[in-house]
Amino acid sequence: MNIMTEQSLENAVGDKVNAKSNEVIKMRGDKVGVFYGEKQALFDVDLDVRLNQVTALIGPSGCGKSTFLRCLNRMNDTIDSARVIGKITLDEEDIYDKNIDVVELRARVGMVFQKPNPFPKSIYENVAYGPRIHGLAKRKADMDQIVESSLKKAAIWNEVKDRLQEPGTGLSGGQQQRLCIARAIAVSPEVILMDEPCSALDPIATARVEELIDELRQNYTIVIVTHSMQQAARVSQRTAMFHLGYLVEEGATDKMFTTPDDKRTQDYITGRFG
Amino acid sequence: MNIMTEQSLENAVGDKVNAKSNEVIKMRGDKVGVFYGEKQALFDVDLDVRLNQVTALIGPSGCGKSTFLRCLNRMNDTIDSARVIGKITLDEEDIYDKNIDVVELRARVGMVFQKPNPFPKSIYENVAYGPRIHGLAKRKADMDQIVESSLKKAAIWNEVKDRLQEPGTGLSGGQQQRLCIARAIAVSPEVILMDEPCSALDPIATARVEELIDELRQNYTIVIVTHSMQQAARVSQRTAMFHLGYLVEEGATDKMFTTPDDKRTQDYITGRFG
Amino acid sequence: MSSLLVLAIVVAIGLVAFFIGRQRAAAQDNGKVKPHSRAHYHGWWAFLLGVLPALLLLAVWAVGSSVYLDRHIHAALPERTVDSKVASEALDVSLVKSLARGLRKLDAGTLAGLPASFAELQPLLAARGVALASDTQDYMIPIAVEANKVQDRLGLFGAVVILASSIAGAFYALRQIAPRARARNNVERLMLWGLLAASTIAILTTVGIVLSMLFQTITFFESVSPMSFFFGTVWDPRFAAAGSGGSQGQFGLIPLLAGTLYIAAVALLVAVPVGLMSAVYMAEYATPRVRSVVKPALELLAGIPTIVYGIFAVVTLGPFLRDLSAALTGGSPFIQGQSIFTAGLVMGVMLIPVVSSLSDDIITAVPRAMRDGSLGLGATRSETIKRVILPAALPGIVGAILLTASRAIGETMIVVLAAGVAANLTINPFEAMTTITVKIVNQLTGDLEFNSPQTLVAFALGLTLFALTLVMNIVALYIVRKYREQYE
Amino acid sequence: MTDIPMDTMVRAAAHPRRDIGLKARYAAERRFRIYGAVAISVGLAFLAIMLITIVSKGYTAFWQTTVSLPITFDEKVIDPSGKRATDPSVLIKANYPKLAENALVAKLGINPDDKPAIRQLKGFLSEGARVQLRDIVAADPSVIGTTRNVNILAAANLDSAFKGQIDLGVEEARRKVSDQQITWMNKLKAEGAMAEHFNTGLFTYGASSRPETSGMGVAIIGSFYMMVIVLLLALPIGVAASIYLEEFAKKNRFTDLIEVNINNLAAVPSIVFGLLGLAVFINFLGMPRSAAFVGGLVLTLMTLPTIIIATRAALAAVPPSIRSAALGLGASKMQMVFHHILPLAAPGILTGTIIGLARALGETAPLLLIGMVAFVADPPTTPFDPATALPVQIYMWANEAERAFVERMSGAIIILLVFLMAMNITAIVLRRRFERRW
Amino acid sequence: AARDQIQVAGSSTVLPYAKIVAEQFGETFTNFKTPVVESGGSGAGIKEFCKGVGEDTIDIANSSRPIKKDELKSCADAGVKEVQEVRIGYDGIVFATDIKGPDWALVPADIYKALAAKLVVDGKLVDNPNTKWSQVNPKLPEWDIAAYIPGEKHGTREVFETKLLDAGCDKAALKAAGVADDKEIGKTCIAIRKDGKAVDIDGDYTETLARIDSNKTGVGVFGLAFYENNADKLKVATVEGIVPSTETIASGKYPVSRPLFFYVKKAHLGVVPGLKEYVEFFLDDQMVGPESPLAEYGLVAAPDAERQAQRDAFAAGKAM
Ligand SMILES: Nc1ncnc2c1ncn2[C@@H]1O[C@H](COP(=O)(O)OP(=O)(O)OP(=O)(O)O)[C@@H](O)[C@H]1O
Ligand SMILES: Nc1ncnc2c1ncn2[C@@H]1O[C@H](COP(=O)(O)OP(=O)(O)OP(=O)(O)O)[C@@H](O)[C@H]1O
Ligand SMILES: [Mg+2]
Ligand SMILES: [Mg+2]
Repeated sequence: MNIMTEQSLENAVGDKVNAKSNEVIKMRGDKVGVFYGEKQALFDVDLDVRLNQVTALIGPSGCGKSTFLRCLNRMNDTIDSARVIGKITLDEEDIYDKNIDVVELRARVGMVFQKPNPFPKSIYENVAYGPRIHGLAKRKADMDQIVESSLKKAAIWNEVKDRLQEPGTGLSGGQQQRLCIARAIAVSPEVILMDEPCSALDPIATARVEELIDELRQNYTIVIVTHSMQQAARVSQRTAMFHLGYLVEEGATDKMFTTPDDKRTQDYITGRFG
Repeated sequence: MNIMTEQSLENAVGDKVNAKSNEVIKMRGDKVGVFYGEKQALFDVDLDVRLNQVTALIGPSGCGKSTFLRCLNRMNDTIDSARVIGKITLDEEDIYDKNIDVVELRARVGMVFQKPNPFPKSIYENVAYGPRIHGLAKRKADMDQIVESSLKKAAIWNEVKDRLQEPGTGLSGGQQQRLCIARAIAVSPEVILMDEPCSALDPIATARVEELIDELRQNYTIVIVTHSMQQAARVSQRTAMFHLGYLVEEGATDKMFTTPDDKRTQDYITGRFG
Repeated sequence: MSSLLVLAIVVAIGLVAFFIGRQRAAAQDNGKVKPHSRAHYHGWWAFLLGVLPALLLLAVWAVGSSVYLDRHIHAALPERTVDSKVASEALDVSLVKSLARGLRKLDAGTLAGLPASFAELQPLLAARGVALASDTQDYMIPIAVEANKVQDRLGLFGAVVILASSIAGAFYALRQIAPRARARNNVERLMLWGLLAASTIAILTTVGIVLSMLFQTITFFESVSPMSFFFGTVWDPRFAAAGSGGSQGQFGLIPLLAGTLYIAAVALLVAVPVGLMSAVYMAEYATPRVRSVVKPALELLAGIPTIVYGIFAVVTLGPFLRDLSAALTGGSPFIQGQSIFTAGLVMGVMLIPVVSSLSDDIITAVPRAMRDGSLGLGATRSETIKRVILPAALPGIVGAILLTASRAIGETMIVVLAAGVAANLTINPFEAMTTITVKIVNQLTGDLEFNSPQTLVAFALGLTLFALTLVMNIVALYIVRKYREQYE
Repeated sequence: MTDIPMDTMVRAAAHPRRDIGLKARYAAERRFRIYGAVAISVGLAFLAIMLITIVSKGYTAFWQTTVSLPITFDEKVIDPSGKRATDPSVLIKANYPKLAENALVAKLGINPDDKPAIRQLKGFLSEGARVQLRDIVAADPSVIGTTRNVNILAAANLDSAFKGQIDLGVEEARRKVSDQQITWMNKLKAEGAMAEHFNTGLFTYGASSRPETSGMGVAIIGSFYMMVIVLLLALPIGVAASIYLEEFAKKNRFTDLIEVNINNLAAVPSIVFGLLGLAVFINFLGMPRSAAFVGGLVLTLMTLPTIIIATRAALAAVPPSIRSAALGLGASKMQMVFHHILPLAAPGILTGTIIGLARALGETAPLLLIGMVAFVADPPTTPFDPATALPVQIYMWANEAERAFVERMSGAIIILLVFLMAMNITAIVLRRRFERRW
Repeated sequence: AARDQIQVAGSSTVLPYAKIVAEQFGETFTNFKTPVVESGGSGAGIKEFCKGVGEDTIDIANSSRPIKKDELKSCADAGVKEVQEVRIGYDGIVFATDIKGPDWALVPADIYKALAAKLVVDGKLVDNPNTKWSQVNPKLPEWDIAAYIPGEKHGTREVFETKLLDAGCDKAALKAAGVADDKEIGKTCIAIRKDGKAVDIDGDYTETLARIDSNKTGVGVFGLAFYENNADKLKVATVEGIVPSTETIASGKYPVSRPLFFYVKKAHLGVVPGLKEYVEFFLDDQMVGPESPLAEYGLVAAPDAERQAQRDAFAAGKAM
């Protein structure tokens, strides 16, 4: 697997969106591997996440996309059997360093999960929780403001504005997922990790979220796992293709979707699309 | 809403796939409405599900697709606050009739859920569970046979054949969902209800499941909720569009996607697609 | 200065530090640097640094100064000779200490003109309600006075040191306050230590229990051989001076052990099925209203004092069963008035809510998706419960059952009344048997001589039971680990 | 849809129905349900039997017979030598029962010289009259010389007779009340001077060797102190320990050790906790005997395992997705636990606490060794004063020879159950607020 | 805080008497608090008593048996050197049956034959074959043998064994049947059958009463006081023709009785407020005399001379 050369080559070529020379690497994975107990689920992944860009992770089910994503904000720490090797940096700092505060890291690198998981609290409280623990709002009015704008950005405000005090678990699947996105946005992280955030959403909501992702990209860095090639093509600037725990190929999205280097990528993206 | 005339008109025109005259109605919803407590989530839905066809339910999130689907095998019975009005028939029998046996009904009308929910048992036991309770396999060999074929049909056999005794909950999201599909197939129901079965699947697995759906259609009747217009177009013969709890429009899939009658359908399917 | 006063001052310092800390941290948040921790964490950190080390010091000081005082008194006491009036040096010291404590009750005036002989001093102290042994000697008076002075000095010095450390701690914490300072982590680390400490209380309790029984057990085994205790099949301890010739008793554990396990098994046979089925019914079938009435109603069963169950067994159930069995065979009853069966039954009833309430909570907590998954496949409710929900809830249920078994083994009153105190060895559930706990209580609370093997055997029994249940729990832990099913 | 042309609507071909053994399965379903219903009924039936037994025996304890007498505070009886101004002890030592006796003699119209009749009168009124009348005089010495109507407690035997609990068929010599006393009783009853009143004394008096003046005052206070101590200590410590074990502890030997330890402590006979309390709290730490504080500590240790086991089960039942959700937002583990997991686990914690407290409230054995199974007459003012507990009072009354104590014992059990019910209701209310299915 | 309340612990047989005295003491001496009287058994009481001297130890131990030598030694080792013994009276031990049953007249031999584990029948030592009282003694009713006797934790059991079983035991027959040494004979004499016909009661007499209530043909062993309080439910048996009563016991005619004691820590006298007064109050004839409340409750008062001797001994401060 000659990803490194691939990458440097592709870097030299430049990126379709941020063609400027000062392309900043926000997060970098260096020979990242993950074990679940004895079993290795991820092997030697070298992957850069660039500032103010959307990086899409694609690949067949079970290939390790979610696993890699969870490494980026150390959510894997919470799985007893999981063990991460290699190095991952955020703004050049090793996030697995002893001095790194994992809580602060997670506040900076937010996450939206594959299965919607709202707290069994009111919709308002779901969104307000993050800002509250991070002390982002001094007054009630500030908090109301944060909640409203987050819900609006997540394209769910209109549906829930009259029932902010009802439990978040009473929403439909899609509504729940959008609520979770709103919740993640509310703490304004630097990087947002999204694990198939739209898998439970209808097209209109999906479109809104994609717009939102595009909008957020101006200020934030986004890593998204998706099964939809089209979505990857639409929202991301860079795409990484995983297979069986290996990073097969990584590069500018348009290049990946037009002239992939790897046979497997080729096969995968020319499969029947969703 | 002029669904009635719409429908008869369209019926007269005939269907693209089963243009034969003996088109049989497997299930029929007649003025179906659903209340969650005080709140009505579904209004006056009249919808036919035809034998050996795939009916797709589309519509924005929260519009009542899942709710309607759950009416078809009375899963709504399990929600305390839910109350169903109107009439739904399966082979001309009212499934909300007193004499109807809900267990048998659910054995005949199987279900795959939006969130994968494997039992905390081994993969083998997950699939064998249905056949076992229904006494479908006399011997161990029969059961092995059923398990294997179901897993194969659900396009997951290769991934799990060596770890049948490991817990189903240890699989990845997509694997879990396919396991759930296998589990539902294992009891060979007459109608299979699928609530966004592919929302957690990667394209290749999705393609396989879609093939499977197409294959199953020969013998079974399928109702599928999906957010992907393309998926609806690919797999279904008939499509029903929901909006805010109302059935907006129903008809042959190709007609729906080319010349919808309703402005809302038009708007929805010309949105940015997933 | 009294420890209580020092304590109060330390807490006050901590509170002040809390408010200052919070204030400072909030003031430093100028929006330029993202603060690591919220202001109140800084406050709490200051509080904790101000209070905790000082408290620790307080405890150490208290212990240390009392040790020092002991030594001081030791040194001051006259050389011991053969005809010393007090039996032992330790007793000597403790007499001085009680005297010193007594002297504190006197007012300054009396203290100034303290009489030199104990005979004169005693009425003064007695008037203040100070109990002193008649062995207290005259030479102890000056030592006690001196000891009090030393104690005062130590107390004052300690208070100064402690308060200084409190202030220093608070200052140190306040100095640390900076936007990037990790106050939250510090506070949480301390909280974690607190949580850890809480969980070690269980171990301390165990150590305490073992220690409080160990020495007496050893004494017991000095007079009775372990072999005859552990493998003896006859329990007949007798009492120390009874009978002609002071016959030694027999301390066979086996009949008691058998009775314990037998009765517990019967109780579990009643409590587990009934409790579990009740839990299932409440969680899965009953309407919320019914559940909200039935559950607490059943919990009442757990709260009825066991003596009431015992009396019920003796007065109502036992005779009823006996007469019933007599009626069945048409003559002699095959169920005795006191029997394992009666005791197990009554105990089982008492334990129903332990199983049902805990299991109900656990069953209710199994996610809805599990139920839906099974029902959607055409399973009946009972199939869903039996094959999906109960297995998913198994670890918790096993925990509940274990708790039930534990209580069954530890129960005394019901057994005494319902199954009797006769240490038989039988397999007939309709005969009387008794348990280890019953014998522990009886040997401890009887009229028996307290340092005879007859009483000491209670400690050996207690320790044996302790070891026994320990093994049982280790096995159970292993089983639960093995069959644990994790959902989601 | 009615206008679908009939010819296009062919009847659905009946799908070949498989035999999925529905009949048997439904039978099983019914059986299962019935088992459940039977199980609950069995539990409730036993509860009903126990409650009926207790209440039917005990409800009479809430009434107490008194005799209303015009007491003349005769100076000649109280202070025959007229020294009360100089010697206050006169008023304390005076022969107050004589006052009551005189009043009764007058009321019944007995000849004061009829010695046998006077002797029979001795057992008619409670000895407690001494204290009752003394208190009246002590509070206001000016009553001396006046006459006042006072409700004097009837002696326990008369109380039983009045309530109809004494079998008058038994020959007189074997009864505790004589025929003469019965006659007097009926006479007073007819005059309305002897009647049953609500027995407030049952709640306020301390222990006594006389049934009619014994009450649960001391026990209620003692139990209250102990429950407060248990709740204040066992609940936080238990929850803290559970949180540590369930959420923070690495799964290693040490945590296994703690876990096994806790489960094991649940099986330790309660009296062993008494031994521990005696050895550690009283002998080693020098705390006072018979004190509610020590009792509370002992019961805390006894209750802890129950609370920990229940709490851990409740914590483990909270779905992992909630944990990831909180952590993913940048909540620390501590915040995750205290903000999300703990509230969700609250119903289970409450249940464990209730079961644990209920047991603590009903335990006698561990209190035996720390001196709380005792005769304590004076109500404790602090948790460090000698006190007893409700089950202790029940236990002690159960062992009394006098019949009237049996009635009081049942009354005491009723009070204990009321306590329990109050606790339960609190728990239900709390549980309702927290309970959710997700 | 200094203790201002007398603490008493020990025998549950003495407890009711101590309670009565404590209560009246509290009522009479309003300047002293009512003493706290713990139950828990003579052994436990003496154990606490012997822990040492000082305000964190108890002042008085009640006991239904004399203190043992070993116990006194432990006391002395812990610094409790001066212990004053006070004998308060006697406790009668009676047999009683349900009130509706026939009259009973027992002799020790009947009891031995009915309850012993082994009997000599036709010169051989065999398991007790008797199942009915009438087999033991034709004058006794034809009831199944069911005796509720005090459990081994009770001091009463010792009295029961020495004064009834041992007394009723035919030692000569045992010797003839081949039981060799005296020790063995003594052991055999007091061995009680374990086939369920003799039921040990470790609880109090209330429990025995409950058993008789539920088994009307049972025979129970009670304290005299308890019997007298329940005379409407129980019928008492004569032993060797003597009806148990305070008089017959005090005079020594009724054979089965035992003395009751309490022990006072001399070091606490004059120090714990009211302790001396309490003991004096207890020993007063108003409390333990033949007409006293204790006697009314069932205590068998000691003869006048003995009571006076106790008072004198206490006043003289005579320690053991
Ligand atoms: N907690 C776990 N314990 C053990 N194995 C795990 C665990 N989580 C995931 N795995 C395994 O690791 C591999 C990668 O899983 P991962 O969830 O990263 O896949 P994915 O690419 O996200 O798939 P999907 O698209 O289906 O979500 C899979 O084989 C899965 O079975
Ligand atoms: N258990 C419930 N209790 C109350 N309201 C509910 C419940 N389930 C669904 N609803 C409400 O009913 C409406 C329809 O929900 P439904 O789940 O059918 O939507 P959906 O079309 O499946 O949406 P999605 O595509 O997001 O899954 C929504 O407004 C939802 O909030
Ligand atoms: Mg994934
Ligand atoms: Mg849905």
